[in-house]
Amino acid sequence: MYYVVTIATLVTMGLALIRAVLGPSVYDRVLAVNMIGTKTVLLLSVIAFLYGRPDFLDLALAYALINFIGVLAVLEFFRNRALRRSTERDTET
Amino acid sequence: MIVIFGIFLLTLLVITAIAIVRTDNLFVAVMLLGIASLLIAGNFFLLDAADVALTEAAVGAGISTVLFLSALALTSERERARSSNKALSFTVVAAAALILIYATFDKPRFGDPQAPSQIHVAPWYLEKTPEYIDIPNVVTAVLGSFRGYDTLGEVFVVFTAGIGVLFLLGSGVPLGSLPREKFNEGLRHHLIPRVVGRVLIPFILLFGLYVQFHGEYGPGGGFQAGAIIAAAIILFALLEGEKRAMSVIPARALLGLMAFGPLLYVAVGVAGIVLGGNFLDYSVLSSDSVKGQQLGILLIEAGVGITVTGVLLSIFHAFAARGR
Amino acid sequence: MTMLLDILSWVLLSLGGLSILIGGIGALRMPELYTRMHAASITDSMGTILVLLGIMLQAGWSLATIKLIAILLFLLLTSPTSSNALASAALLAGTRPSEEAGQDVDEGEDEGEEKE
Amino acid sequence: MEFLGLYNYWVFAILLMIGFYAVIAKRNLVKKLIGLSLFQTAVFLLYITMGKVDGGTAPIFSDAGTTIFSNPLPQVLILTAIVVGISTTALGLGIIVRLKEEYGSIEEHEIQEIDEQ
Repeated sequence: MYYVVTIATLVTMGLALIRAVLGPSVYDRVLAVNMIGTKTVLLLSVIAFLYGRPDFLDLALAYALINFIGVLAVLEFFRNRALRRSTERDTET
Repeated sequence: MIVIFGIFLLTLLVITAIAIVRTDNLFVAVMLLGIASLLIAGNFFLLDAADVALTEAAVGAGISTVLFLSALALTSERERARSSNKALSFTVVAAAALILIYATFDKPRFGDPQAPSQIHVAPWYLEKTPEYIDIPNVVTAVLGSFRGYDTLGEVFVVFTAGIGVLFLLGSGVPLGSLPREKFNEGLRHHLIPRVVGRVLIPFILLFGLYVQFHGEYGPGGGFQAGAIIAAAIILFALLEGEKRAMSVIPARALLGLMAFGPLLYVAVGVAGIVLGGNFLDYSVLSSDSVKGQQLGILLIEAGVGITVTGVLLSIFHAFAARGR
Repeated sequence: MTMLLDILSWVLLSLGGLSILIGGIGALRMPELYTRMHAASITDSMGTILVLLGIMLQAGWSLATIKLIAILLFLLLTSPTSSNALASAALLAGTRPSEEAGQDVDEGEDEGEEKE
Repeated sequence: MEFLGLYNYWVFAILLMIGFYAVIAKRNLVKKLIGLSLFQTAVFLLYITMGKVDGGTAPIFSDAGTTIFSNPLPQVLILTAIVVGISTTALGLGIIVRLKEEYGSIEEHEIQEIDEQ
């Protein structure tokens, strides 16, 4: 039964990857990264049990904790870009 | 079955790599690189490399995306020119790929226990670790003790890279003359990420310490822990703004951390000489040689963790301070 | 008793796998960004809960279960937060949710620049 | 399943060459660095693949009593290489940021044109 979950997770990773490659907007790609991130957490926890080494759940825990730093960095990036554009416009007018 | 999972993940990885090369939007390329990191980490785990997967997780999930994005914010998001000499490059690359693939036919089959890489030094490590060091994680034992000299070199490379980034970006005039106040705020006005992030930071730090000190028993060690702790503080800097983060851990303290890690490592090595052994021979650190080995590994792992934290944070601050 | 737990955990695991799959299909097939985000994030959290609960029932009372609970808690905290951060980033750059989601909306990569 | 026994090595070769293509054919310096990261990833994959042993498990002793372990040595080498890799990538990014400040461009040929003037 672990196999079923693993296969579902892998297929979904594939689908999300197609979304990441197709785009069309950059946010779709960030969404796909995010999805693949949570899928990786699930994949790692399921495989830890599949291998019979549950002590390796640390890995999934690491991803669960620090995965969203990337998305926050994206938010910060766009916020800075918007600020920079608006200040550039202010200086022009 | 697991072999097929691995093959599927690797195929996804190749697709991602092709997409990375084809896109002319650098932001998209960075996002796809994040996906590639996730996929390769899953693959490392399937290939029995729990420690390596944890390192890839600690580095790839946050820090590398953050660094690339801050570099993009300072340069440009788009790739302007098309490729040069596309046909020629493609021919060269395709020819080299064919040669490499042809060469793989001489390689022993994947997972072959009789492969040359399996039968020479590895069994010795696996056999002697319980006797000499008596810790469950052989990877940590090899990293810290058997190949401690090698790791010392790696620590110095990390240290040097950190110093180099500080030389390049640590001083001089920042790029734009933008209102600094606004850019120093971070995500303070985004309530939800801020609240959740604040809840998470202590847990990430705790997890980092767990990885640091549990490295002898499970996957973990100084390299992973350093990256995780750095990620926690980068998260703080993203949420509360650069200024607050700098006041929590000032740049001077980071420099101290950067220098203290390698010093601690070398000091442990020299202590070995002083007590009558060889450089980086920990067995003389205690009256019981196994205890001495364990103490030595604990100390040098701490040195590694301190260095990696200091270097990664200094690099992050150097980039972040430049753009604002 | 063990068999009951087994059956329950298998049911949870397969439901979880199903929600994960639905989320993936939704993220691929939905017409525009915000609907895709909706499909992805809701089924994501549902799938996570179901799968991790299923594994927990298999693991029984051990250190692994505690770690699984931690993973579940952190995921439930972070994954909606990152969806929220992503949505606000998109909104900040000027991508508006489209009124007619049924139409084939082509969000150009530079759309933010025009609308700002 | 025998013919798939070399699949990891083929992926290594393809990935390595994709990264190499980005390094030699692209003119954008950030893109070159991204290509270099892919190149690194390919090398990591090669090492870890060589360390895998059939039916083995990660080289961490446990109470379960397994006796077959994968090779710890490649894992040690790659573990350190990942952290070294991100540090050196950061150094490269630092150089690119400085180039942008000096030349106003991160395209290789534009920088060369400015140099020739």
